[in-house]
Amino acid sequence: MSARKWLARPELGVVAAVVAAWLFFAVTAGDSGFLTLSGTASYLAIAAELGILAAPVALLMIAGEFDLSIGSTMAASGMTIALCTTELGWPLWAGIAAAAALAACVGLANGFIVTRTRLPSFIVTLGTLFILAGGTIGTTRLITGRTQVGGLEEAGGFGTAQKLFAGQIGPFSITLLWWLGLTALATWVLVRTRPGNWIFAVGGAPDAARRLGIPVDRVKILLFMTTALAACLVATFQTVQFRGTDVLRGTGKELEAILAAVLGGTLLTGGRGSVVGAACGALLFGMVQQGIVFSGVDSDWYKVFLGAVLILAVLLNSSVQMRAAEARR
Amino acid sequence: MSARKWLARPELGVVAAVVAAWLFFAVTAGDSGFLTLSGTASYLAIAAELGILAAPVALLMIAGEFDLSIGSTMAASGMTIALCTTELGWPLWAGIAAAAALAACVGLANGFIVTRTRLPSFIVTLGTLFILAGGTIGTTRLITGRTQVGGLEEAGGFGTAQKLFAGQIGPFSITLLWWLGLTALATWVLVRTRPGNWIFAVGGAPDAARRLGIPVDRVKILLFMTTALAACLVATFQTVQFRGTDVLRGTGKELEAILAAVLGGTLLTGGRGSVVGAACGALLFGMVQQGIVFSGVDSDWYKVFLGAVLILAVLLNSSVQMRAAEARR
Amino acid sequence: GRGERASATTRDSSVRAHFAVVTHGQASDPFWSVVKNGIDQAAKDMGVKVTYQAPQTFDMVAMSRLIDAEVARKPSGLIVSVPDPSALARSLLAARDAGIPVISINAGGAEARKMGALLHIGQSEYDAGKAGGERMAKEGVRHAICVNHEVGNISQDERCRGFLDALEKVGGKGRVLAVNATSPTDTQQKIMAALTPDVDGIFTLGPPGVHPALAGLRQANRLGTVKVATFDLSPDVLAAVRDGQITFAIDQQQYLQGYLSVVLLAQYTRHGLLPAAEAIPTGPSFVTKENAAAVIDASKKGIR
Amino acid sequence: MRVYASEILCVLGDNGAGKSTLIKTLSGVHPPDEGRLLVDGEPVRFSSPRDALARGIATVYQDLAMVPMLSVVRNFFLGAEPTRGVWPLRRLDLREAEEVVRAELKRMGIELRDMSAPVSALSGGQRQALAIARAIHFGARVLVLDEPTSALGVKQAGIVLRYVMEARTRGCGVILITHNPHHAHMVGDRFTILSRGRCEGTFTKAEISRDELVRRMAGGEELEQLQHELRAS
Amino acid sequence: MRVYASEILCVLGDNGAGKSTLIKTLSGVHPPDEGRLLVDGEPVRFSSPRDALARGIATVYQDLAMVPMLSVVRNFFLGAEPTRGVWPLRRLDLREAEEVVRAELKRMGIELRDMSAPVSALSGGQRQALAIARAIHFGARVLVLDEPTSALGVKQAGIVLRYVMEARTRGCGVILITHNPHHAHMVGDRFTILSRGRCEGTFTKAEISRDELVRRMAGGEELEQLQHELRAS
Ligand SMILES: Nc1ncnc2c1ncn2[C@@H]1O[C@H](COP(=O)(O)OP(=O)(O)OP(=O)(O)O)[C@@H](O)[C@H]1O
Ligand SMILES: Nc1ncnc2c1ncn2[C@@H]1O[C@H](COP(=O)(O)OP(=O)(O)OP(=O)(O)O)[C@@H](O)[C@H]1O
Ligand SMILES: [Mg+2]
Ligand SMILES: [Mg+2]
Repeated sequence: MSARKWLARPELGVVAAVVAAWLFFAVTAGDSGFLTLSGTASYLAIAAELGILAAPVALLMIAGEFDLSIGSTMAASGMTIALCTTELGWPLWAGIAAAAALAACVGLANGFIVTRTRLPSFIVTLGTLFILAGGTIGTTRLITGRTQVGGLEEAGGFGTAQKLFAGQIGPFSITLLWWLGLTALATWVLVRTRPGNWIFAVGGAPDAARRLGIPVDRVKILLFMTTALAACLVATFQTVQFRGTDVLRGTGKELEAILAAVLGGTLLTGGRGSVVGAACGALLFGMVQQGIVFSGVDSDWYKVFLGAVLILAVLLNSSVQMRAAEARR
Repeated sequence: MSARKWLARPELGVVAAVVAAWLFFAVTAGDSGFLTLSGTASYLAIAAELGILAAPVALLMIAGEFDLSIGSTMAASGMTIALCTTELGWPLWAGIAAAAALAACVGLANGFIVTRTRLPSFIVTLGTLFILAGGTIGTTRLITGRTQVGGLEEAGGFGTAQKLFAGQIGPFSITLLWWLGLTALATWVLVRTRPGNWIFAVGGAPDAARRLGIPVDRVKILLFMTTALAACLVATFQTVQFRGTDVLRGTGKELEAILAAVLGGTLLTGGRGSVVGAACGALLFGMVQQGIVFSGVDSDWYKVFLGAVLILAVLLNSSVQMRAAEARR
Repeated sequence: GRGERASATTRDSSVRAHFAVVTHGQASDPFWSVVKNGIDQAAKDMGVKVTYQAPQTFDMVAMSRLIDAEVARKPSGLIVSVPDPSALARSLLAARDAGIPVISINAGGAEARKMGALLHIGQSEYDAGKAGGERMAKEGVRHAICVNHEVGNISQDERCRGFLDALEKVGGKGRVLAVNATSPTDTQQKIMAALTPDVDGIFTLGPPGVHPALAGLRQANRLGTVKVATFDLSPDVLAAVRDGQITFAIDQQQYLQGYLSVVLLAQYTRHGLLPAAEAIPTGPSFVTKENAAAVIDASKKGIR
Repeated sequence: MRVYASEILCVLGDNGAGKSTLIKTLSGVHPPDEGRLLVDGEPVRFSSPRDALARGIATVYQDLAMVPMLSVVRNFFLGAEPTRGVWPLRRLDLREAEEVVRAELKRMGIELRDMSAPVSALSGGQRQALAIARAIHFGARVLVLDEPTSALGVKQAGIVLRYVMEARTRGCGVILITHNPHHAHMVGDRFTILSRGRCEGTFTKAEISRDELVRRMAGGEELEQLQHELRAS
Repeated sequence: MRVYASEILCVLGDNGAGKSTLIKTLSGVHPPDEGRLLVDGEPVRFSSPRDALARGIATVYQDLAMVPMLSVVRNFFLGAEPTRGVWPLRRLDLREAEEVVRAELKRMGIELRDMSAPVSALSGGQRQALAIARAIHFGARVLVLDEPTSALGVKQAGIVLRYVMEARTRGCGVILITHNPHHAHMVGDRFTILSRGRCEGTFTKAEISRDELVRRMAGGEELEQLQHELRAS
């Protein structure tokens, strides 16, 4: 690819913002561990989980829909794993399979309702969010009388699962590998396959897509299932690593994932976006979050910095893009 | 207006949903106080505050922008009133004026950043949300060492303010009158004045609006200021009525207001919507929320019902609209 | 006054009594989950009907509206937590004026009594935090992190405030670390980022903080050298206390707050009986290595 | 109304006569309220444009059915992308696609600097040419064109008309909607005139002269008066 | 390039020649990279379309600049709504507005059932007619039309051309962009030919014949060959 084409990439801005944030924290918090290996590992671990959610969320948003239910899908999936293993005595892998099946059903239901009724997905998935969150709380308390379930390490197959979902490679979490792999896969699907082409069309001009014979509804349903399965995967990471789960796991992750996607240049109105951008958005978010802690800002003022750094990052992002657009002409 | 025109109104669906929700709770929770005057007053009080937020939020959404910062604007405004009166010893009215000035500045800043940088308002106002929320916590703790401030009743002018902002008319809260008045005003502005026409154009076809000489940026900035001032007004209600405030007041109100607007038929992508619809959306939300409490559903399962009723209401809403659209032809 | 009102409410005791509970914490919160278990058990034991309500977030306005709705349903008794007396005053006075007997639990105390509450069952969060701080100080901790998973929630803020005050008294210092209760990964990484070499103690406000704290220490190889203590119990917490990873856990015995409030309200509405005390303290009690194993079973059942 | 293979049916009518609506019914966007649709003599009911495409009916809509933010190449092949490799490694064959598009556009006399530029950067006429090239490329049996020449210059319009005739030669049926009776008469075999949603009759080329066609479209005498006025002023 | 009052300047050029871009520069949508813009002899720099409008330059864009979800009446008056009452009670005068629109559309030979229907329900031609009616109604001194007749039938096109001539009679300068050299030659006083973003020369009506114009637009001999082919087949 020529230099001009690289300049035209939508991710350029967010990459610049990531570099700027890194430099900022390297200067302000460099001596308190931000630059160490374990410091780097700490924000990468946050970015990895968020990034795994943000990739399918970006695809869904490019196709013009939202999924607000991924946070509570995480809670429901994690609790399914925990309950199946501790209460029913299933091996861990069976629990994970059950959770994945549940997540797939949730995604299917979301997609089905959205495409059939043409209701805004914002509302439909908000409804699913409530139903799943409430269902998780109600079921868990009914069965265990508590809101936390632990003791997963006694389940069969925990050892292998731990290596796969919660292992460490040096100081780095294995989720990093998952993140890289899934980002590469999602990027490939988006820019190099037919379904990827359709995703852009479905979000950019739904009527045109329909007239050209693209199975708009099927594309959307599959994307809703993908976001739900990604939520289940992240829930699996957390449940295995922390050997248990609670009913509030994942609350608010949906907004973080949307934020990461938008930071990475995905349009809220659909039709444009990139998976690599979403990954960079997740990295930026994780770096800012951890960087503030490293720089020792008082908890009371934490959010002020988060907000300010966010706005500055996006400003930098957009000004770089504008420069690039001018250079292109 | 003819019957055909009434059928064509976008609010028809949400009105039907409100009626259905009322009937549902009248049957399931009628004997436990839902139908009493005080029961009615209790959901109307919730709907009134939400509705006052939802009206300007609907206008802003019609113009194609979001404001996620109204929740923390509420916290900041309320705390400004409380700190000015209890710490600085100002009379209550001066505190309210200071809060309004703060809110206007927040709105101005939001609007200015969004229109100047062309960044998505979702991100910009999320940044403002963090900054304001953190700033409120930090400042309050710095000054008072606590997160709650009370004792407003000792401030000068509290009596009149209480009549105006927190009075009762029989069992009903005076905020109901404010709601009705502001909804009528916003409706009039939207459908009967030039700026109202511009709001639709700005959201529906921004390029066309710009080419026709509509001051797109000014319209948006004013709308951001309106949402912030509405947040300040609601914060004033709450601060005066509860004689104090805390730093978390208003958290999540931004999403409830957007939800109310969308329930009332406002498009997330801008260009279409109605203030009366948003008011009905707020009424529906308040009624459902309180109705579930009246029907004595266990709190473990509360959210399941909330989600289910939401989806059902929107389904009814859209099917009524479809019928109406068919009848029109 | 008390006797009169009692006789007024005993009259309709032939109908099945209905109590309403409104607190500032949802049953999805592990702490309040135990409170609710106590309530549900007492409802079964006493043969009364109890509903439990709480706002979605720490929201005093929403909470007062919930109390209003419950008062409109005319319950035979009301159990409330009162974290912000001035904000809830109007609703509580309305309950009193409607002749509904009120018991405050968890938070409230004297302030709630002024607004007509018959009795308070619970502990002072500040005092409990302070007791925790004193005990940590005794263990030799001087530089501590107070992990707050709900900044702005007055109960949690008070716990950290008491803890830090106690630590300061012995010349130590501490820092509040705000974390996200719903994401253990984020919480763990944040704790690790705040874990500078001089830190020798971590005080968490509940299980959402303590598991990530342990995982972080394990990963940083400082498990054992950094002392960990926490509020509130769970089977995992107790196992960690038993194994010596956690120095102690502060228990409010909040099950009693739920259980006793319903029992006492039932006795009061039926027979006009009421303990001759203004407050029944339920905590703080400390769970340490010695007694941890004994309460694990209770914790598994959601009683502790 | 009928279209046979190897013939061009022109549909003419006033603005708002229902031409675009008719097209949308034919191509499966809207289901018809009444009336039947016969393909090869058997009645069909298209439930989606995909069905119509599968029957070999390709359409150029008046609003072109383009995705503004996608590139020229991707728009051209949208819904029928060429792929290579086998699942799960099946991927777009972008190089081949680009060559096809470049060739097709060149045949229409249009050369683009950058095939990966988004369609929104093209001029109105370039966009229309792209849509037509796409339909012709994929139009297996019936080609439906809604005002294909309206945004085109004389040269491109001429090229499009030549294409239309080429399609007929290849045995394809063409439904051409146009406002330009000159164009219509030049290439059409039969002519259907629509007015306010009703069919006003179908004529073969032998039955109707160009002037008659112009007059009918313009609403009879009115036009003559107009032309008179225009000359006079 | 100059436009005087009371004359019609036609701009002709191939697809993608830069006609729409030129128009957008003239009307203040894009600032020009180079070159100057003179109004009444003094150089101006429009920073927004509002400035251009204030100078009396009204434009019909090729993509029409309509808000699809707003009603016909509201689109017509968008940005220049008639009001009555005094602030703060100043409100839209919808009744008067509706009458004006009805009258203007009637003059163009278009009658709509429901003036409060959204513009998105109109046909392509009706929409274009509305945009033209709007520009003519508000076009104080210079009227800029980008392909006004392309989506119109013979009758409506005739009406539009008559309007354009009427505007000239009223002392208005008109810039007309069109692909139809017949239309252009019928009404234009001077002709500018654009090609690949450059001006290829301006001619008065006396200097250039219709056939010459057609040929130039089509790229010289190529067209003749084409017409020949079309005839032949
Ligand atoms: N002077 C110029 N220099 C460089 N590029 C130009 C110039 N004018 C126009 N362009 C580019 O040419 C492309 C098409 O321009 P435009 O839309 O103005 O064509 P047009 O003449 O209106 O064509 P049509 O008749 O098909 O509508 C645009 O991408 C534009 O950026
Ligand atoms: N058969 C019909 N019966 C009733 N209404 C119709 C019918 N056909 C079309 N209409 C209506 O007429 C309006 C314009 O139709 P359409 O867009 O098809 O016009 P058109 O012939 O394509 O015009 P143009 O040449 O200007 O594009 C639409 O609102 C459509 O709903
Ligand atoms: Mg048409
Ligand atoms: Mg053009």
